[in-house]
Amino acid sequence: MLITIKYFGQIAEVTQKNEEQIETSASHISELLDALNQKYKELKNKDFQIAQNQELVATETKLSGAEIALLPPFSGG
Amino acid sequence: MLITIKYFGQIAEVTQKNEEQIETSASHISELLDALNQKYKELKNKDFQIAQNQELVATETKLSGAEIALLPPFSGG
Amino acid sequence: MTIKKPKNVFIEGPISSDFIGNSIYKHQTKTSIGAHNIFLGQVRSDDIDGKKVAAIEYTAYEDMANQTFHNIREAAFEKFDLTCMHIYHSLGVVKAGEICLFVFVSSPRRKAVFEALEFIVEAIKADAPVFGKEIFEDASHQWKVNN
Amino acid sequence: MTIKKPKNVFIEGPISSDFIGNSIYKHQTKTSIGAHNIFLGQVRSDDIDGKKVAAIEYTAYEDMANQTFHNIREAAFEKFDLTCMHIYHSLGVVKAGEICLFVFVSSPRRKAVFEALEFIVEAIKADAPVFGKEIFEDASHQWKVNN
Repeated sequence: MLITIKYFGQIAEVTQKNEEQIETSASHISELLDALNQKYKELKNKDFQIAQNQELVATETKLSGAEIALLPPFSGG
Repeated sequence: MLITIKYFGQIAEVTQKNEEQIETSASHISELLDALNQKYKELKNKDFQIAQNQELVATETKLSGAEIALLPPFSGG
Repeated sequence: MTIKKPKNVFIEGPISSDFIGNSIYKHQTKTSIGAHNIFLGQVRSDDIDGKKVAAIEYTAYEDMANQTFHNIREAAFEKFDLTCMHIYHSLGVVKAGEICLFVFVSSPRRKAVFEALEFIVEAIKADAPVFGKEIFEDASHQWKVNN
Repeated sequence: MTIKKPKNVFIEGPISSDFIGNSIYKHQTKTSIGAHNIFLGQVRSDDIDGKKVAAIEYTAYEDMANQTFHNIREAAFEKFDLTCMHIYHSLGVVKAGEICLFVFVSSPRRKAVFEALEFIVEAIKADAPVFGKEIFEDASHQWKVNN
């Protein structure tokens, strides 16, 4: 499955990009995260939430979305 | 004692004036009020508070002030 | 502590949106501020027994009211961590849709402004000797009562 | 009930005092309104380990954030008796002293605006995927965290 992953704020500083497309066979968010932690070693030191198709989800959630986002702590306003 | 009495809002509508000076021998606010109730019959149907030298006072208070005001319900803002 | 003389909070006629915008602008040099909270009282065109309110005419016991506003101001600075506070109230005729009360508080943090603004507005409504005469479209009137 | 498409709440750069004044002006035709309450978030020049914040650069997950703002808006209209509500948030660089958040609620009565405004501002801070990078005067930076 081809998915788009978006990175924001200090997560984008770690990945050095705002967005990428990856081909994955992961069935759950947690598996996808394992792959990303492999790719970006600094990621495990960072605090973030995950959105799937613009909804916050837990890592046990099934990977179903075309768009995954890694969101550091919100600091609007 | 010569005192200035100020009237506001609907009280001024009853007295038909905003201010007057009266000579009184009243020793307490209540006595002064009796005199005003005599002079302005409609006054007893009205709801108001009394300020003496710009401080709200009870009718049992001693008349000491040079400036008495009859204040209908506040409706600022 | 220095004793401050009460300021005059009264403005003749309605408070304009330009005046409010300009007041906001003037606070942009105060870079310790993180949060502003503004209350605006606007004259409502209430419908009472088939008659519409066209305007409110405000009068006040001005000296006493300015002292009351001063006391409210001092109490708010005492209770809350505020950087600035401004209060303006109209006198005279303010038409429906126009603004008659402008309260502006600023603080490093938002918690303080929420608490302070409500405290100040409620105190003004309860304690300031200001009197509003609601003038209907047919020129008759009634005296406003705060709830 | 019709389904409303999320509006775009984002503005490029700071929110000007003219924009705010003009927004207030536009509400003067709505004569059922008795009370407005406005929250403004202003960039604070915090001093952190001897370095001063010169600006905050905002980014957002825009589509998700607009949906979040939309949901907050719907929830507020559901909970409180509001006539109007407007939310604007900056993107990009906002310098210390400039305004980055403008929330404006209006109602016939003041109780509703006090409750609604605090609800909305707290929900924005907690739920909107917006990210602030605090840029110091020496061009170094740190990521802002809401409290």
